[in-house]
Amino acid sequence: MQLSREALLRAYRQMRVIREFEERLHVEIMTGEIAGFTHLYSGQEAVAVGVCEHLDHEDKIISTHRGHGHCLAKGCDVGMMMKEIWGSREGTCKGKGGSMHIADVAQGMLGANGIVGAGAPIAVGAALAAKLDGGGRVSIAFSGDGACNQGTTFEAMNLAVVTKAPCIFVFENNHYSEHTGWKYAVGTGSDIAGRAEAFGMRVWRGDGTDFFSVYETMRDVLEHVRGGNGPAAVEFDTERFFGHFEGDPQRYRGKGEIDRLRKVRDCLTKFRTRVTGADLLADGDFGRIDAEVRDLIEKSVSEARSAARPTADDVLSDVYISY
Amino acid sequence: MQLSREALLRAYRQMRVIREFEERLHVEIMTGEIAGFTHLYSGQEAVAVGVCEHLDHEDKIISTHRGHGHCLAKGCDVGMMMKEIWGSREGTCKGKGGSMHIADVAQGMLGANGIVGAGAPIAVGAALAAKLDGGGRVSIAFSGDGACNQGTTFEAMNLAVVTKAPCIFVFENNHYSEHTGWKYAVGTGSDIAGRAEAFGMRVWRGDGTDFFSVYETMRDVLEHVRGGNGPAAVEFDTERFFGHFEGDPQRYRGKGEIDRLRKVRDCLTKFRTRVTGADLLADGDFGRIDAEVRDLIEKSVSEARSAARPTADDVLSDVYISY
Amino acid sequence: MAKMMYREAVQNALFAEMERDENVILLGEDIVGGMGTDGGPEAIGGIWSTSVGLFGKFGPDRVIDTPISESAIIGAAAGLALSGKRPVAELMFADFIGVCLDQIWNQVGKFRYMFGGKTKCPMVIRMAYGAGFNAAAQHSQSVHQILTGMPGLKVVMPSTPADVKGLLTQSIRDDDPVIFLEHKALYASSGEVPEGDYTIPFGHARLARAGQDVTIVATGLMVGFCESVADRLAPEGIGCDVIDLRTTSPLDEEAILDSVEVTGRLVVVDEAPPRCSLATDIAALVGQKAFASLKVPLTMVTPPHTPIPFARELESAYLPSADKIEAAVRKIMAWR
Amino acid sequence: MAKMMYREAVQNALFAEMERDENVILLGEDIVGGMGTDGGPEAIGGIWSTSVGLFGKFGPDRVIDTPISESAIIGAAAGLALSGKRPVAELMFADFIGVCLDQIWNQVGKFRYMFGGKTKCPMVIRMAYGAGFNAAAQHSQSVHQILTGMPGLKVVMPSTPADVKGLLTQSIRDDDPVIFLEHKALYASSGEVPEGDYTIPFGHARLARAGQDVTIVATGLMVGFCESVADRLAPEGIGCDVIDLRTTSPLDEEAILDSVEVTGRLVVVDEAPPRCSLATDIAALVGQKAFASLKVPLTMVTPPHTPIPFARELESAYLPSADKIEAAVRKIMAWR
Ligand SMILES: Cc1ncc(C[n+]2csc(CCOP(=O)(O)OP(=O)(O)O)c2C)c(N)n1
Ligand SMILES: Cc1ncc(C[n+]2csc(CCOP(=O)(O)OP(=O)(O)O)c2C)c(N)n1
Ligand SMILES: [Mg+2]
Ligand SMILES: [Mg+2]
Repeated sequence: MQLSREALLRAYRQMRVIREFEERLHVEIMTGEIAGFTHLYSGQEAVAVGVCEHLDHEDKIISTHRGHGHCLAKGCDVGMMMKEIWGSREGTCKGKGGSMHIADVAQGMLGANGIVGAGAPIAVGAALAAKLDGGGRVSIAFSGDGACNQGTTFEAMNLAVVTKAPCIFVFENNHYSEHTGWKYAVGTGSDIAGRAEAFGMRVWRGDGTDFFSVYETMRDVLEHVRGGNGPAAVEFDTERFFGHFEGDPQRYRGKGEIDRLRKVRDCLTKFRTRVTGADLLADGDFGRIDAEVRDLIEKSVSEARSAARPTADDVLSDVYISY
Repeated sequence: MQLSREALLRAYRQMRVIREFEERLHVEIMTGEIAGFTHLYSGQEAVAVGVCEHLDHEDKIISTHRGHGHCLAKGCDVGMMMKEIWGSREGTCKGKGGSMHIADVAQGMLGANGIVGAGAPIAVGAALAAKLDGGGRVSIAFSGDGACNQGTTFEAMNLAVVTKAPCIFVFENNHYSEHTGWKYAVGTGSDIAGRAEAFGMRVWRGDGTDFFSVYETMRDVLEHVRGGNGPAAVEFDTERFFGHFEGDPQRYRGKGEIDRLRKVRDCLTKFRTRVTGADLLADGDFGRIDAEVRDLIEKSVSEARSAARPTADDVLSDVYISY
Repeated sequence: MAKMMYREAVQNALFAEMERDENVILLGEDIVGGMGTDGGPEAIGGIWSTSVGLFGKFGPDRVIDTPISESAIIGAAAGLALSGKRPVAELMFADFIGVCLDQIWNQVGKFRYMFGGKTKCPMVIRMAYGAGFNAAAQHSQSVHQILTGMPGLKVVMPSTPADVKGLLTQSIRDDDPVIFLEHKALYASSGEVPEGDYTIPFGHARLARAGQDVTIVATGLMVGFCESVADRLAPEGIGCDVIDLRTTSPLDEEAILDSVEVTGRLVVVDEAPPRCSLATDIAALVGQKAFASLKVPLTMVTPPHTPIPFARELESAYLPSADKIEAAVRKIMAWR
Repeated sequence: MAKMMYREAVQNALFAEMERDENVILLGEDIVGGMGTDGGPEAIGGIWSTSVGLFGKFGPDRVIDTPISESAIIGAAAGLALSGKRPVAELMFADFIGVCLDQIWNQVGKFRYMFGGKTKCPMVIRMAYGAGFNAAAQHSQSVHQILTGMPGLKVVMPSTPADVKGLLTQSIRDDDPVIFLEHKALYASSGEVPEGDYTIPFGHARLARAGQDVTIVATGLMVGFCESVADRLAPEGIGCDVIDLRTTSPLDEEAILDSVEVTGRLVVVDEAPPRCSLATDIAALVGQKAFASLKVPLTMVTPPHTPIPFARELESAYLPSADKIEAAVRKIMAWR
């Protein structure tokens, strides 16, 4: 572990922001104030943060329906995201996109995406642009254990290999696609990375509930891909703490499964244990960040609640640049 | 080689019918009499015949744009096919389908198909029907080295594995998808079967210019799949003697490539050499079949030429059963 | 008669047809739920609860949960249909036709024609369509205009639980490929459904309200809006014929034309975007075949030419509503 | 002015724009040809010969030959566009939108809106459409009706080499996603093309023939048929305004409405199937906005509601033709 104190603080803070954002939404959604379908990222924070801590705004990522974590980790503004989820005109997408379509292209965040598997081909294009521009930039497609079965994901992997695009396929295996287990839906049983490897690229595997595992794995992956060796794939084994979407009765979960996961597979707990164990950060550091983040989220929610609402005219704008 | 004399005669005859059919079309097309796009199967006969000699009409196959060989091998009527290609009302599809859409569902031939990669998912469905019905029937999707990169083909393989469908993916690697080499377009370089294997099924490989290699490989594949072990894939290395479509200038071919292929990779020559070498059939047997087949094709062409033409009213029928 | 919800009517028709005919096979994502999980199968019965109990009753060979791969789902259904089965595939959201349109459009819809009428492909593709849940641009769309334009497909759009039952039963028994569009915002609506086995023939519209002044043509969720407009205007002496098309392909041209011949006024209400749509289709039909009866301009009430926005205010501004329909009717009643 | 073929005008515009702007990138299947073969690259330059010489000039980073995977092609183009490039993707046959519609419809066409207007996606998707080659049901289709109905896309349908050049140049420079539809049966047609750099703005129709009696609206291959009908009828004193739309989205409503206000008669000619089509779109537009000028029923000349058949006799019977258009014009001239 060669991370500086600052880097550790930052990583923890990023994960905590995502966790707090999602846990708060889980509560707020029950009040009925928030519209639409929302898919929470709690439990998977180590993946988004462990990946994005290696990137800056010139690297691109593209996300999924479960996009909040990736957006936050890639630098989207917390307050504007919350406003977007509330449907405000001041939100990231002026209230037109909502939870499933938050994007900040200037930050290299090419969008959450409501269509499973749609992101991977787009990431290949962003990688081709990076290749054209030189400079070792990469593009990353986040996909789930469900999305890995979609034809578009396979096509994207083959195209990336053929064009030697600096594209990284990050598979977050949280063991479920909606209400279905990955052991059923992925024909290769428990092996997503192995299938990717057969497409002709190097693959890695890591523990997606352990920030350090993700971070260190990604260091190797990025070295490989930034070095001009074409695409790569990584499978991170991780956990989803909430239902598929908010409202999911989760009858498919094993008895006590979520309690157990929250106990032994929580990336925040793991991080804290490891880092305090190694005397790198102290309890006070965590406490301070936790409080700060709670305030940040509190503020973002109260601002979102009172932020300007869109008006009927707003429906008509932003379809075309010129028409 | 445990084939009876009858089986050998039949196999040779089937391959010869396909060859003669295609070589004759190659000539006829140049006269401008035949409309539409035509893709010839010459060179790949050993695959269609080596596969289909194991099947009867209760087993299903689905083909590609390069469908004549599969249709003939699966038992479609030569005369009606020729009429179809000529656009006659008496053709297999009443002149509505043409070369790219010849089908005979009653024979278990679910159609040539103009969309690359469309066949594989359909074959999975036919395999699921076979599984439901019991009785060890199978369904076979023929695909090319180009089609193997299409998302639908990948999805089909995964779905077949997940549902344990008795589906066989036969990849005919003739080294070209249109004008592009498979080494470029298949990210895994020369390995199509290996990628299929990573989807979680057993795979085989064979020489697609050698009837006996195909036939014997398929015996094993079919034993596996009919035995209820789920899907399988096979890659046959084969050759395309003509252009991608009739009219293709073939500038992508190496110098003298086709002459060489016709000399050393012709499945008919190979068959004859091997079978006469082993004293199983005599020159006279081949001569007789060749003459017979020439007559058959001659007759089919002359009949197609004078067969009834469709009329404007025919446009409107066969869209729906009831409307 | 039994009172049931629209979604229950779907389940009910599926159940009855599966019991009646062992060739009826369901497939789709999460139509069972819980495959390969510790909670075990039948965790959900379809995200719209339209297949609840079917896996338990008919087992894994007839209720097939699939990976996320819509092209493979529709293709597999096509292969089943060509092999003598009667598959009912579920697409979950109509918006997902984008990832499997080839199978619907170029395969299923064309087999019979391309193969010279020598085969049939009896299958149903069910999908949930429509706005009203703030599900934004990729989970709220109406797609009937796209599919109605494709020869070889039949397109069904029930607006009531009773119609769901009769039309879905017909769809499953029909020998042609049928697109069955279920409106998300209607799933929880309820109504009387006749007991037992019945079918509603395709191409026969339902007269939801009768009147002499304006013909209003609608489908799905829009029908209810039009009915309430008719009810609002009736006391003022403005009589609306509200025609619920039930199926857009085949289309009950006669019902529309007969009505317009009486009223001389047409308002088409459509939830899809306005260009090359069912609204333009009906308007053009009337402008071609009932021109002489027309007293006022053809009128369409549709969303604007934009994707579907997320926020509540935006989605309501986007969608046709009873108020907008009423305004359109009043406008043509006042024409000239 | 230089005389050139429609297909040469495509190549010419691509070449000029690639030279002018290094962000212009081409991708598609066999747009180079010969990758990974002994014959080597640039074996074909696109199966329509529309990218001949471009690989040699601009190299493999800017002219990217792809495997057969249309969703990946369009998705990659989208990713390039979001990253500041100006990709031009080729689909080879318009019929292949079926395997990649999601990327066109739900991604490319909606990014700007879903992302609140904060990004742009400047890309062109070229595809060859249309019948005339007896290529049957899966290789002959017109798809403009499907794509015109999708907000966020612009749809361009040039009918002459000069328009190809000006409209393709505009398409590449345009900041919105553009569908560029090239009619197969026009590739070998020739015409005068202005020298040098020029663009044709979107949403401005071309008056191909001027007349006072009937407004004929058409696109692509149909335009020529309509022109010959106008020429046939002119000596009889029947004057036809032939409006070549050039772009169907945006649509030049004004040109159509202004013309119908004079003629009072509309014939829309469309190569696509008749339901929910551009023909119904134009007819509905006129029936809504120029009703008072209309003297006769709206008239559409389209193929029947069937897939496209193979045989020569069948395909000709299927397609609109000058004779069918002429008959339609005569019929409305004789109305009442
Ligand atoms: C093309 C498409 N098919 C189906 C869906 C519905 N859907 C949304 S999320 C999801 C499951 C995705 O699973 P996974 O990829 O594992 O991501 P996770 O939800 O676990 O983050 C499904 C089936 C969709 N949005 N798009
Ligand atoms: C979806 C789709 N994309 C592209 C094409 C155009 N096309 C027809 S055949 C072909 C090449 C197919 O190559 P392969 O699968 O190797 O089959 P082969 O021609 O060698 O038999 C292509 C690109 C098509 N018909 N459908
Ligand atoms: Mg998952
Ligand atoms: Mg090939």
